[in-house]
Amino acid sequence: MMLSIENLNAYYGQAHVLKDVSINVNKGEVVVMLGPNGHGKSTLLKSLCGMVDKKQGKISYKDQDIIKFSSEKIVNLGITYIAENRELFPYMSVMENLKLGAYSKNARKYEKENLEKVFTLFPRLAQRKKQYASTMSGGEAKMLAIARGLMSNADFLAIDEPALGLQPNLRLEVARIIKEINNQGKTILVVEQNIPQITDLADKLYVLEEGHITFEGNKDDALSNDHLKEIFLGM
Amino acid sequence: MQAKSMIKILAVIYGIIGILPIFVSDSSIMMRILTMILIWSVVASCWDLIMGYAGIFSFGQVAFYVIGAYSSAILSVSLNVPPVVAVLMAGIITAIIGVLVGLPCLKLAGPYIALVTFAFQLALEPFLKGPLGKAIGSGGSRGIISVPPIEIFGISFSSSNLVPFFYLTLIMTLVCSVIIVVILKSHWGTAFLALKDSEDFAASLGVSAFKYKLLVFGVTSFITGLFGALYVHYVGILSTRMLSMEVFTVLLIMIVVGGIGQYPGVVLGAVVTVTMNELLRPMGIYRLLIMGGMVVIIVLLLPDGVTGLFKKLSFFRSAGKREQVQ
Amino acid sequence: MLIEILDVIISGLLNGSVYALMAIGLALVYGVTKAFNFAYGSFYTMGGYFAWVFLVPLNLPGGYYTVFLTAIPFLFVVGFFLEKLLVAPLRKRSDWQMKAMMLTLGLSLFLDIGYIAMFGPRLKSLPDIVEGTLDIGPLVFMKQDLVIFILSISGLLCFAWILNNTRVGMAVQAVAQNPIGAQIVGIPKDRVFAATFAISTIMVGIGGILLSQKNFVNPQASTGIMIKAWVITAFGGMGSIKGSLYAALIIGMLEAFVGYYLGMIHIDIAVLTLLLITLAFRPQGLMGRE
Amino acid sequence: MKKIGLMSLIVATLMVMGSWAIAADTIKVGCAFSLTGDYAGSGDNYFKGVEMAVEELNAAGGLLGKQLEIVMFDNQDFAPEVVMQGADYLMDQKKVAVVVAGWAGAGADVRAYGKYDVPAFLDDGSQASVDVYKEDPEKYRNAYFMTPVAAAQGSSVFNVLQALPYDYPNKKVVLINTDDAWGGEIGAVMAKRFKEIGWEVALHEIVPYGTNEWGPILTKVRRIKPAVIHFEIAASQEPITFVRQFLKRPTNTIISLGWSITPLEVVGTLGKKADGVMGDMPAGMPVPQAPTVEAQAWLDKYKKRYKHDLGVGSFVTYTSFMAWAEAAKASGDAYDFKAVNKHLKTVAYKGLMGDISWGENNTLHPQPGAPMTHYQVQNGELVTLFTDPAVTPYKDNKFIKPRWIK
Repeated sequence: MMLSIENLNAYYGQAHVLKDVSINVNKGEVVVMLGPNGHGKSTLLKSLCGMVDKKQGKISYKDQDIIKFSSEKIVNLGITYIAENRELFPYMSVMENLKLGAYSKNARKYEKENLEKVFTLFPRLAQRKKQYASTMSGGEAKMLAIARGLMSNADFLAIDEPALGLQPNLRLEVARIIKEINNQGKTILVVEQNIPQITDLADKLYVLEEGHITFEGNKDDALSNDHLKEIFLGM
Repeated sequence: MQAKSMIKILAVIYGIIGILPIFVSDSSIMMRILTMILIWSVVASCWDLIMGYAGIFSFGQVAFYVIGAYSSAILSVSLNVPPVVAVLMAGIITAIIGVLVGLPCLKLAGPYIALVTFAFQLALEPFLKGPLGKAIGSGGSRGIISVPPIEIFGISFSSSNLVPFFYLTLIMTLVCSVIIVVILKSHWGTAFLALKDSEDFAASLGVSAFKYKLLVFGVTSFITGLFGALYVHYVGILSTRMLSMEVFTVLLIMIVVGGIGQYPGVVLGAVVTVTMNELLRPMGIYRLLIMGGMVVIIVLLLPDGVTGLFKKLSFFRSAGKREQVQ
Repeated sequence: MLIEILDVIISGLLNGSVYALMAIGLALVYGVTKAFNFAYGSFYTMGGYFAWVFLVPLNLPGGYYTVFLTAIPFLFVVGFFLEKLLVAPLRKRSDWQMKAMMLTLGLSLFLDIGYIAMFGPRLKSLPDIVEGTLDIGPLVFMKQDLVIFILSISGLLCFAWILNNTRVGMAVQAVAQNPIGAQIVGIPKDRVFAATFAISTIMVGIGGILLSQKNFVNPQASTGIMIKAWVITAFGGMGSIKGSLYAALIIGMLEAFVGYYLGMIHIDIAVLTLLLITLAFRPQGLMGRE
Repeated sequence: MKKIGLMSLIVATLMVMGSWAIAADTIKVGCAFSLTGDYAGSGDNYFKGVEMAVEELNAAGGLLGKQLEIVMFDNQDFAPEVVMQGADYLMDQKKVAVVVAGWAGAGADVRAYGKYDVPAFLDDGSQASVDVYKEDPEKYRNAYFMTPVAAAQGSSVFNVLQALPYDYPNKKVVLINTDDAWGGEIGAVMAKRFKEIGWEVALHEIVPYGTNEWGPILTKVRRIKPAVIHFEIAASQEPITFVRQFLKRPTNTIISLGWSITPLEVVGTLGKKADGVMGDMPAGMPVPQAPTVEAQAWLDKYKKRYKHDLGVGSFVTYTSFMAWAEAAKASGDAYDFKAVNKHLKTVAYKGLMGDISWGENNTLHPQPGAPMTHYQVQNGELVTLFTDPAVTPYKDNKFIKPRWIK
């Protein structure tokens, strides 16, 4: 098992956001996290990536407990967070953003080949190397965010709402890319509920409500659960 | 904090200060300290209202204090306006200037407000010393060295008869403190808190950030100017050195000690700071050394100043009680 | 006549170059850590006293070489740990910017008076870094000024180069532009904060050494320097390195010309009027970003 | 209510402070000098004078059988408010018997100390101060200026510049002074005097304190090529930077630094570089050779005690303090201020160099006991060329033509 989170509790200030959350992700899987907004999905990903200070529990990745690790250490271990609102470097070019994506030690060695990979995956970015991130359209920025994540040479990607606020055609693009990445052997934990195509990829689904995991299972189980069916899968 | 408990605490503090003269009226140094405590407590409170509640990152407070002082001094010296009137006019002038300063900068993000207001304070000294200042009667770098005392019904309130002046100040202090409490507890107060949490949220409540900030800026400038004026008629002497960094720092120390956004903590802060300042005087330059170190330590260990400390204590107390109950 | 104008321009340039060195450190700290460092000027004085202790009482061999070689690491350590110990702990709070401002203000008071307590109130003068003057036709330069000019400009250039061409420099910029983004790509944010604080301490400290050997080590200097640097950064745009560089040169020139044509007494008011007008129309300063 | 507890604690502390006030088996001596800030240098000079006097008296068994105890107050940079605090602190809270406040801010000091009867020696006879004094000489009778009025000072400098054995290449003068009372008045009177004898005041520049970049002014100076520059800034770094930058490309000009020559740093820092620079001290002591045996003895003692040349301000504070001590002795009680003031006003004190007495408006007009002293820097130390009253050459010291004058 690649990642297993056990009884994770996380807090924002006073608010107790995650309550005894436990999930498992196996190598090469795509795991989709569902749930209403503001119920802790992003917090889960952030705590996994060492970006939440107040938390207890156990996060074991490749058999070591990383809950106390700093974010840079975690990135170096090969877990990368791709933020819902991109978090790019607005006054840097696409190229610089990508280069910084490969900041962590284990990524540096592979910077060149990862660049090639990324550009084949996102030909659009290859054409816009010199452009400032702040001047890009929402879609392109999203692509850049994902691309920057890939530059970190991570084998575990935690992707937060990749299709949020994109037009339908771009959403399909995102789905395609995620599939592609997964085929390249990356393990993916993604928070996304607007794209059936992604849910289709899912080896496993979790539902997070009010900080609790309220459902765990594959797509068929989910479909057989009417409650989920209508709310999250929109079918 | 509830309005009631605010009033209660203020009543206690000012009550004690108010009766002290009965014991110490013969020692003028004591009277002076008490008077300065009152003046600073109000000026600091205004700053706390701006920074701590309205969340305006303003560095202009000292400037407004000095503007009040100069307006009143110039009015009463060059234009022979009776001081009582001059003081009020000074308040109004300061309020107007406050609003004028507020207009451009209150739309800005925090640090930028700091920039503009601080730049304003910096510009004030060369202005008052320069030809323009001299033209309006600032006396240039020599300052104004004979400002007449306030006189009401033939009683003159000046540094030569301290007790009356003290009570005059006390009355004004009480009035202004009430105003401040009212502001804090009025619709405005809640609006400020909303603004502090998040401007968007406040906007969604239909609170116009700008309008309220401008209002509070105006009111605090008025009060500050009023006390600046009061002070200048008290010392009878005035120069641009009043704009020194030390005044700025000491005011800030009061807020730090009292706890920012913890009204009426800042009043307590003023009491403690002024007293310490006097107690440490015999130590010469080490006084400021200690003050400086104190700020660093308090900010690090007591982010909410003495008020925070009290809260903690009372929390533990009540916690203790609860245990006993069980 | 022409010569005089040249003279004025030169003294403008000389001032400007030094101001740049002063201001850019402050701009950097604000840009990256978003912290208002009121104690900035006190590190200027610290530099001066550091040099004085080495050159006068200890009178170490190697003169200014030793001083610079030792001052840089010394100032780095001082800056780094001050950030770690005093500023970093505040960051958890929502109103930490205000707290940081208050804390550094207290710190500056502490340091400045500390200098007086340690070294006494009198000015200390340092040996000249170079003696004599250099005549180019009708123009005369103090070699001192030239050294200061060259050192501060080259210092700035190498700083700019580091910022734009090294991994560390990019990391610093990344944190400045988007701390969370930086965290995502695995940049050790907190260490960068401390490092920038340290770098700025070095810049202002070295500036302190350079200027103190021309003028004096003066325990009172810090407020003036803080305000000057602060005015320049505000004018150039908080956190904008380029902006501060231009601002420094503009203000240096302005001072020289106002001093020459209107008289020294009008310099301050001129500078501050310029600042206020600029801020009124462009609150983010010349090149600042909203 | 915890707060009540703390409040009463504060009250208690306040009370304690009040009670400190009276505690006298020593005679308290108030020193209100600038210990921090730009004028700290002059403050140091003044203080050493008082310190020596006190040590001397205490060694001789004190004054009226009581030891003297110095109480310090930091006048910082003479913000009127601060000066006011100082007066109240020393005279009201500390109950000192005398205050020596060096240079203490144009008029504010007279007001502050005038509220009390404690004799106060102030080193600032600027017209501003004297005007305040004149408002109510009775009330302010306890304020003694340790200088003549600025105007007298300025004229004296002018006379000396005219008396120099040196032919000026032209009749152009440049005046540089600060925008405070003292500097302003000196500048004004010298401008007047020079115009009277048909000189041209080619440049009269007013500069703020803290000016260290003289480029713009020197550029003008180099065009004007004046015969004289008089520079009156009562602090130490401005004159040093000015001289340094002037010497970078000097013109054939006599440099007169006025009072600014007196802070030790100036000659100390410039050393031989400053040779030829002129300057003056109101109520100073001629150096290196003192005029009288006593004075010479005192001078040697001073140098031995402090291991540096005479900080010129020290002499006047020493003398004034001794004058007070004698007055106190004469009146039998240091705290009988009426008597002490009366004595000070009426009976001259025999100082190291002769009688001194406070004249019109309590200023220390030029007199043999406290002459206005005019120096030139020679071999990196101050050498007295003239003393005023009656601008008279001092001993056989000769004016040396500055080396930069071709």
